Amino acid sequence: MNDNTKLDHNLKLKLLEAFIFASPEPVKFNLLKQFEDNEDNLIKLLEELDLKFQNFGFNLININNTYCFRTSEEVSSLLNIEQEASKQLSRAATETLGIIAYHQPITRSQIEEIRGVSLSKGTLDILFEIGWVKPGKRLELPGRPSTWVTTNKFLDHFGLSNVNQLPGLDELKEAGLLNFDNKVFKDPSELTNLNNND
Amino acid sequence: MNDNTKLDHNLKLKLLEAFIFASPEPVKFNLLKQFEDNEDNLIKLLEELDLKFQNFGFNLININNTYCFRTSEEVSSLLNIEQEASKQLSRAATETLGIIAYHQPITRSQIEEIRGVSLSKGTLDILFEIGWVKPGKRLELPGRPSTWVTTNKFLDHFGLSNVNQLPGLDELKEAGLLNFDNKVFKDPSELTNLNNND
Amino acid sequence: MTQNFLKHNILELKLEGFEGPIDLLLSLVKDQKVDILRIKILPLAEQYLEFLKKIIKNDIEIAAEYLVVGSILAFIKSRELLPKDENENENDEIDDLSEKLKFQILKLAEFQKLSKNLLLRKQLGIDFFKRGEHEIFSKKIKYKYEVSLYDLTKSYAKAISHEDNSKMTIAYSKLFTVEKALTNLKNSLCFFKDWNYLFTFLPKEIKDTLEIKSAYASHFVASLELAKEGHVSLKQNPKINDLQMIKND
Repeated sequence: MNDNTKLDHNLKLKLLEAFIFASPEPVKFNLLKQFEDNEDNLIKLLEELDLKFQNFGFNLININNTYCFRTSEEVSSLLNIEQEASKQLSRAATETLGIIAYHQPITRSQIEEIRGVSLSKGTLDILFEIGWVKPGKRLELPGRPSTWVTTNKFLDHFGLSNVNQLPGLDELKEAGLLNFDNKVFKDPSELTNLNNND
Repeated sequence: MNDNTKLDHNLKLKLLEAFIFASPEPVKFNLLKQFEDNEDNLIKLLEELDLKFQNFGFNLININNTYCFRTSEEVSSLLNIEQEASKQLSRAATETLGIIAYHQPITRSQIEEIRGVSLSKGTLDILFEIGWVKPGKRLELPGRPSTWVTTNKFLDHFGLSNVNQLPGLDELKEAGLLNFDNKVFKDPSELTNLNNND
Repeated sequence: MTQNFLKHNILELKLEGFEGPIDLLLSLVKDQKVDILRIKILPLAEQYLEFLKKIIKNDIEIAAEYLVVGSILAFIKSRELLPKDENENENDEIDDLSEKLKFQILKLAEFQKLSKNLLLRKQLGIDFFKRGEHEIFSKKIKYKYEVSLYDLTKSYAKAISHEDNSKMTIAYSKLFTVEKALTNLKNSLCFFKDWNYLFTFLPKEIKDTLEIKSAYASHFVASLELAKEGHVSLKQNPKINDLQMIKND
């Protein structure tokens, strides 16, 4: 693929669609540069591809700068397919997933603060195992607590391109519900930190 | 799908292509009748579909009266690139990788000490070959043993921006991943004697 | 370690299907069929305490978190029932506490709704699909190892927990930790406005001699820590020789 500048436009489109189509997981933008190393041109090609499949039974989807084909909304409900059995999430796990999604990055003790109860063993574990959450950056606070964030797999699973697409996020922000200043219970990590300083 | 005669032509095409796209194996002709029960019409639709994808990077293929999409010959010969196929990583290799990630830089004998068994020759080789670990600095110890560290490729694969993002021991414990069934822990009642001596 | 151990023991006591005290409060609010933004804390407190009373009869080892919220509500209730003194700024404090509690209820309600809606979304593999087949089209195949971050951390955890089992560990001792003393003092502070002898804050239920001794020591350290942070002031009367503590505003 050294001579990729010589490949004509249509061939590039074909290579892109074939590569994305055959890949088992969403393909990173960077990996697609092998077909067109000029980023602007590559973006244009992908836009063209998006348009080409617009009215198909499956469409080109962009999830956080990764690309894949997914069946279109129009036909999905009419298809009778069982691809993979989904696990039934417990109430605690469902709430925890929601809190992580809307509040990310968030520490374990902040999750506990919102729910008013400590997270039992296994709750985060399940979400981590499914691959919907992963550890994010550590906070620059004493003890450098680790945070949790959602993954691209989570976005893909729920048909979102990025977390800003989560419904109700703006209302949540406006209502001030994403703040932690207003709390009855102290963040348990504050106590631990105190202790560590001893 | 009872009213399938009412479904318009385009929708039928979309359903067919989406169904073939999403099916885990080539789809039998009979199974496609759910979208069009008149066989002659169904054959016409499939011919149309065949034509539609004729000049794409992937085509509709008919094998023994089953239907599927395959990368087109034109493209697959050009896609002379490496393609990824999944493979399982052995338990020993996964454990070793985890130990290197958490303890880096770490020497081979330190890894063995943690695992309690000696490392077979291939284990580090595999991790090195995948590109997830590389030799780090030599330790200023007798024999100047070489250490192992993780690579950027490792971070990339696991979606981390740095190794500090790996969940800490406390998080592992709290997520239920780390079970300290510590048999060495004494029953608190044994301490009564201690108390009486006070 | 000790704290986690306690935490998980407490968690095993399920309170009739409620996921914690705020969850219980929320369901009481929902029972009242009132607008969640117009929660009246007083009737809510009464219902909560009534509920708690019933539970305590059946199970004396009620989860500590329920009791903490219970005591906050009892405090709010008793203050609201007393005639209001204009000069006291305690009323502000009560309002503040009620507001914070309302905010927590509201926040949990919002997140419960959003989480539920999240799972009602169309989901991959159920409502929409990826390509079903795995196709290998290239002659050059590079193996991609399927290890998730979860696999990695899990096997690491496994590797080191057997490491730990093979080592000697210091025996668990029945000591009252500074951490616990801090929590205890912080929780108690809401209810004590005046100067109080530090050691009146010690939990009454400790029987073990060693534990009592350690509780004295840890409460002393904890009080210094709180004073250092500016939460409390300490004084010592040379005649009585006992430390007294007051909450700073």
